[in-house]
Amino acid sequence: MQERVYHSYPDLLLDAEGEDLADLRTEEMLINMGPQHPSTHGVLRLVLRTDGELVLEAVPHIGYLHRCAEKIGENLAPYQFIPITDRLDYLAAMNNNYAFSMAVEQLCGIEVPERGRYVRVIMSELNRIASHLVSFGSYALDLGAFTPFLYGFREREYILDLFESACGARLTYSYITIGGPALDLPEGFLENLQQFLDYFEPKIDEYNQLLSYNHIFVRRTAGVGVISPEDAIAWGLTGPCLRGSGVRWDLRKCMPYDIYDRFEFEIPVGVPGGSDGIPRAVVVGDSWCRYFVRIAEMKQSARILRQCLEQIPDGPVRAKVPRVLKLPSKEVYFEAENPRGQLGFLVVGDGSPIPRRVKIRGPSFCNLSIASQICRNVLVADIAAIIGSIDVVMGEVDR
Amino acid sequence: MSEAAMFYVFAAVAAGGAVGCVIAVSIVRMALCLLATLGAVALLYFLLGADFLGAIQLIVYAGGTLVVIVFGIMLTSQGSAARFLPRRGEVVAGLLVSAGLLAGLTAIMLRTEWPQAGAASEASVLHLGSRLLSTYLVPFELASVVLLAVMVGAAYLARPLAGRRTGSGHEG
Amino acid sequence: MVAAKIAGVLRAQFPGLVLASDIDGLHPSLTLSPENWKEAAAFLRHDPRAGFNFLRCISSLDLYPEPFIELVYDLMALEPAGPGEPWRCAATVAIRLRVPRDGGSVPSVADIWPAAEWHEREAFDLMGVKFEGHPDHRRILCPDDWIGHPLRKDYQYPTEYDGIPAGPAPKTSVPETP
Amino acid sequence: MSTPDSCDRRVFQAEDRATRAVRGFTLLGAIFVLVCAILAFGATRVSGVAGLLAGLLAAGAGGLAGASLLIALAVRFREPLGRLLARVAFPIFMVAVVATVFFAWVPALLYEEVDRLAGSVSTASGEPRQMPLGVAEIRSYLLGSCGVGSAWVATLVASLLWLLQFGLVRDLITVTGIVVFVSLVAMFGIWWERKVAGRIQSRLGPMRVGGWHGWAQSLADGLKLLQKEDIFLSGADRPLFYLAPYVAFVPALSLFSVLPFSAAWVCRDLEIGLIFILALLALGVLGVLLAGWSSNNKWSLLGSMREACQMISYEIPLGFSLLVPVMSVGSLRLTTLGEVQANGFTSWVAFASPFTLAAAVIFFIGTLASCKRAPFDLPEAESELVAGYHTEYSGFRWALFFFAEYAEMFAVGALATILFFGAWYSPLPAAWGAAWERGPIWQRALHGILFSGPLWLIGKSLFFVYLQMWLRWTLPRVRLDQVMFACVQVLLPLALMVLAGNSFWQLWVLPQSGLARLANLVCAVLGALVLVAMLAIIVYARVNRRRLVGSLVVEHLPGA
Amino acid sequence: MLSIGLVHYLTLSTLLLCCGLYVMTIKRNAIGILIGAELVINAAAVNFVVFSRYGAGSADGQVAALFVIVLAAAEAAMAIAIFVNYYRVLATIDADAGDMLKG
Repeated sequence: MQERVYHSYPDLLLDAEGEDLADLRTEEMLINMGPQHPSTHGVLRLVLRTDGELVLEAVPHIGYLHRCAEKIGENLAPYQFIPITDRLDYLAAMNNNYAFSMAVEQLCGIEVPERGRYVRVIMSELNRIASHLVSFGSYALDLGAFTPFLYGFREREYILDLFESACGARLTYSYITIGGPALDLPEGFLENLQQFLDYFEPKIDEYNQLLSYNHIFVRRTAGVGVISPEDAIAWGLTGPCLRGSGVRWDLRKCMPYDIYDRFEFEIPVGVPGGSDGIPRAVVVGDSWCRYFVRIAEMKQSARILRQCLEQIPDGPVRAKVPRVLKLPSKEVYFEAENPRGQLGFLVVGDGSPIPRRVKIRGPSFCNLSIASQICRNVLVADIAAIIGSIDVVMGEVDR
Repeated sequence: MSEAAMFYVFAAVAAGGAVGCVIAVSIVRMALCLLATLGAVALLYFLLGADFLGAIQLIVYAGGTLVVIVFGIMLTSQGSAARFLPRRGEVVAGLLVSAGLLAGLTAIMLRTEWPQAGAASEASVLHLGSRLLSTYLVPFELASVVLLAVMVGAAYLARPLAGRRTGSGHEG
Repeated sequence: MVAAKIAGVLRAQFPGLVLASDIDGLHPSLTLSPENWKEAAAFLRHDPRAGFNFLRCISSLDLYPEPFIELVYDLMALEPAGPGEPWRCAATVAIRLRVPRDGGSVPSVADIWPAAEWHEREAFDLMGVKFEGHPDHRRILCPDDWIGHPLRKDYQYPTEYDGIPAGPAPKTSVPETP
Repeated sequence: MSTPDSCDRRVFQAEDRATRAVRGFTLLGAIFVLVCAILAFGATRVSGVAGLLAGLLAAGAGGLAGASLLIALAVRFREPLGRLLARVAFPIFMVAVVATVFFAWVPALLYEEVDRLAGSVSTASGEPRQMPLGVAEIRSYLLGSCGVGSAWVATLVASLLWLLQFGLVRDLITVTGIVVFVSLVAMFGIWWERKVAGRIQSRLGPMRVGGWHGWAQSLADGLKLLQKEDIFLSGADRPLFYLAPYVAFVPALSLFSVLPFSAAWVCRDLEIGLIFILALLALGVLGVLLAGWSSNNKWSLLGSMREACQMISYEIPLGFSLLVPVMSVGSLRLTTLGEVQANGFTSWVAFASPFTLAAAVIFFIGTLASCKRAPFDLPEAESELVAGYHTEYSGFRWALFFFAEYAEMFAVGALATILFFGAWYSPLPAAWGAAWERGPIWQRALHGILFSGPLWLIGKSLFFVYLQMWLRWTLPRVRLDQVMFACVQVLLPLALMVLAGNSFWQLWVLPQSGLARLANLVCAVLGALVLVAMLAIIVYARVNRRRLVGSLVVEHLPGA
Repeated sequence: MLSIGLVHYLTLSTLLLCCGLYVMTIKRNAIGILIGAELVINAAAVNFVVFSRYGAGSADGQVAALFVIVLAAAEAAMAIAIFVNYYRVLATIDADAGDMLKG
């Protein structure tokens, strides 16, 4: 009984013919959600056409954070563009550096020494955990649970300490540059990393007890904002949004780049409820799946990190790269698996040190494009749940 | 003597609320004035020794009915559609009728010889309850039936009209 | 050589469609003619021999001083490889279209790959390519009253916007690297 | 170019906030003094609720007047005042708490003394004497039979006692106590909530202001809020916008006027006290509704609509669950409802039968909704509606909403205690302390502390407040349709079943029967087990926090 | 004049009645009309209580006033439901707009 009514809540609003049964029958209202709103992370602006509490449609308006990153890329040498990539997805700056430098390395045919590759993987996986922690915490905040937010930031703090010990920065690192990381790892970094992993992995189960399997949380997210696998692929979703819809697609596994083929890890995907502890109300592709894929990915990242700790060799970290790097007049399109999806760089060289064109494919940009599709006939409260589960970073959407 | 003072204060509030309802243009302010009147009347009940009645007036009227009214206002009057100005003819007619009624009733009231203040009634809650369940049992039950009918009717009326669709949000 | 296979299929299907092909580069791509791009896109999306169901990105390149803007559609074909297995990438290919810089337009493929909707809006906003039949053909990143298309090589930097003065136009010289 | 300029002018060339605040608060104080005078005139010698309300408003206005004048001074000299606070205010704070606890209790004893005195005087002088006695009579009595030595002491005491025999004086004393107590409760509640939240989130919470664990944080916040600019929206409905906070605050304050803190300590012990409290709880909604409407802000409007839905629907199960103890005790008078639970833990109403226990749970859930506490804090859901109905409020008016919320939190906690959990009695059977009840005044004071009295009630109520905070910082927020579902399809039928079941219990299972006693015992043991389990969890978590929280946290964060 | 009698209360209730009547006549907002009706009902309830207080001295007047309050609440709920429906059909709450027979 409760199952049915809770789970198919739109029945309270729409009956079989899609007829409105909402008892809040005001005339339709246009509401500006954002650009300054607690639950539109950053400066996303949604124009909601609501009918009382019922949102008939939500139209996203972006561009409030547009900084012409691509135009800047056409005027800077790749070295100098690295700090700009920090500012794309500012929660996963390491991954951005990683993707861009790999694109340029492919273009110029630069070989990175072994240790450098491992350092890059360690950094990007750590940053993946940090980014997922932020999205976990802020998603809980969107749903009105304040405490997980601070837990997530507490854990992230240690990762930032690690990063700070490595490169001195806590948010925009510019640590991984073309030809490998700028510096070798400091003394005791790996020991601290070991200690952090030992501390962190039990925490994930704690999060599940606290939030993931919480009855209210499941009721708020399960069956809300469902994206079918076909839609997910057609709208070009990547990352947890794509995997949440049950598509087992992860560049690190399916088109392995760098040294990711050396690690073994699973690709967590959204699974229907009822099986192995997943709440029964869960539908593949709903907000809960997208959220839970992130939680599971943190475990996998921890696995990869442990393997890195075993395998990482000694030696130089950075390849010899000329100070003024002449880009050959070729073009390359490279995608890397970022916390929020596939971050792609199209770099076109013309023999000069300045690339002729740098095109950035931000995963959040593509993931957000489906928002207007799934924010229909939901309640105002669900908007926060859906947008939070898509987990956009506006720095990357607006570039 | 101070009871007189209390009466004048509360009565002034009640009358002020009523007059406010008359002169207020915004419907929400009318509701607020109604709140003032209801509260003052409840206080007058307390003054009259009808504590239970006063509390019930506060719960049912101020806490329930008035909230429903304000809710209805919010549902039905978006933006500036809340105010309609009456026509002059209506104003004149209404003034005539109600002023005439006021005059007539006052005249009658002043003519009549009313009994002076009798003994205070021993209207305890127990007393009220016993009366409700003995003498007034039939109207009591009838009232419950009426309430049931109202619930059903309100639920029936509040459902949307058949075939009405709001906006293009539903398509696709 | 996936790109070669696709090129063959396309040549067979649409004679005169494939203008050029760069098979063995870092970025294997086919250059198609914009005329019947719509049909070609539908073919690439739905035909079992191609089956490119995933549009990764639409990049727009300004070929200044040549009077062309090049659109690069990066396509990928995803297919499931059995339960519990990771999906496979059957093929990737990049499609190039050459559009005249001034007043050039291509048919929109937003109905074939919904992902193209925002990419095309971005290409229009920053590079000034028109897309016929686009469901919502507006600027996406710049304000609606913005003048010019910033990513063009000959873009004139504005000196003020809505009364807010902007600084001098940045110099586009080759800076020293650290 | 004009807009930013004018903005700058408005911001930078505005008059100094402090002077504005001083002027405003002095004016406010004057107004309050006026109101106080009028109402005090009205309140003389009117029995019943009307007199009570008038007296309440009078004393409230008086207190507010004093407060505003004080604040005006404080704002003027806030630097030295801040330093002073930081030094001596903690003792003042503790003294104030204790004083408030005994504020109306000691007077109650004094009243008894005075009445006894009057009786003895009348008996002494033969013919029955009418109150009020004159100062001279009391003085002579004191000098005579009480053996007070010096004459001027006798005069002093006599004149004080003479004051205490007037109802208005007693009302004023009590009501001032209530006002002080409510403001203390609100400030303490805000500070405590922040500490609780901090501990739950392995933080420390406020630590700076006032030295010991930032105890003066609320005072500082209050001072800050009081001197903040009172922003007014040009689009808002001015009178409603200004009125709404008071409409929300006054009922919350008036709640305490009928709330008994012990059998002796109740401002007005109404025959219909329970219904009166329900009425005041229901009145608070209108303030929220008006606030949301008059802000002319769509988020506020949505928030107040949610509030309306929620309150209207949750009052019903709330009322039903309140009827259960009323049915088993057979009275609406709060003191009567409390006094039946005098005989220790097992005599508490909640443990009388399974139905009363269920009613207590339903009541607690209903109060969560009616106080807008998480997980039912939809009207002010900050992640959906920016801040809900008080999005547009600032400074003092915003603070009023929070005073109202915390006062209501405490009030419903006290109500739950009085109705279900052995009102102002300790879990010990009252019989043990019966000997002290009639002893000299110090024994009575001790009895009041150990066996029955305000401290027990306040402690238990604070426990329920703590439960509310615990839930708030643990649970996510539910959705509107889920709130409605939980009320209409879960709580309401449950409450009805409990009501029916309890009536059958009253009719057939006589309270004397063995079955009733068994049920009583089982429920009491259940409650005791829950309490013990909580304590055990606390101790366990405290002991091996290194393992639970993780060594990194314990080393890095002192709060964990 | 300081002793409050029946007449004082009756004056008040008469005033309430006439104000309510006037509101009902001039307000075009349907809910305004409802508010006027509430005023009238209050006047009636006050009269009940006052007469029983000063007249018979029994509680019957209070019982009657209780019934009045209950019925007023029912009437208000019904009226609001009707007005919301009315507003849905006519997209206005102006009582003068409801002059057609088919909603």
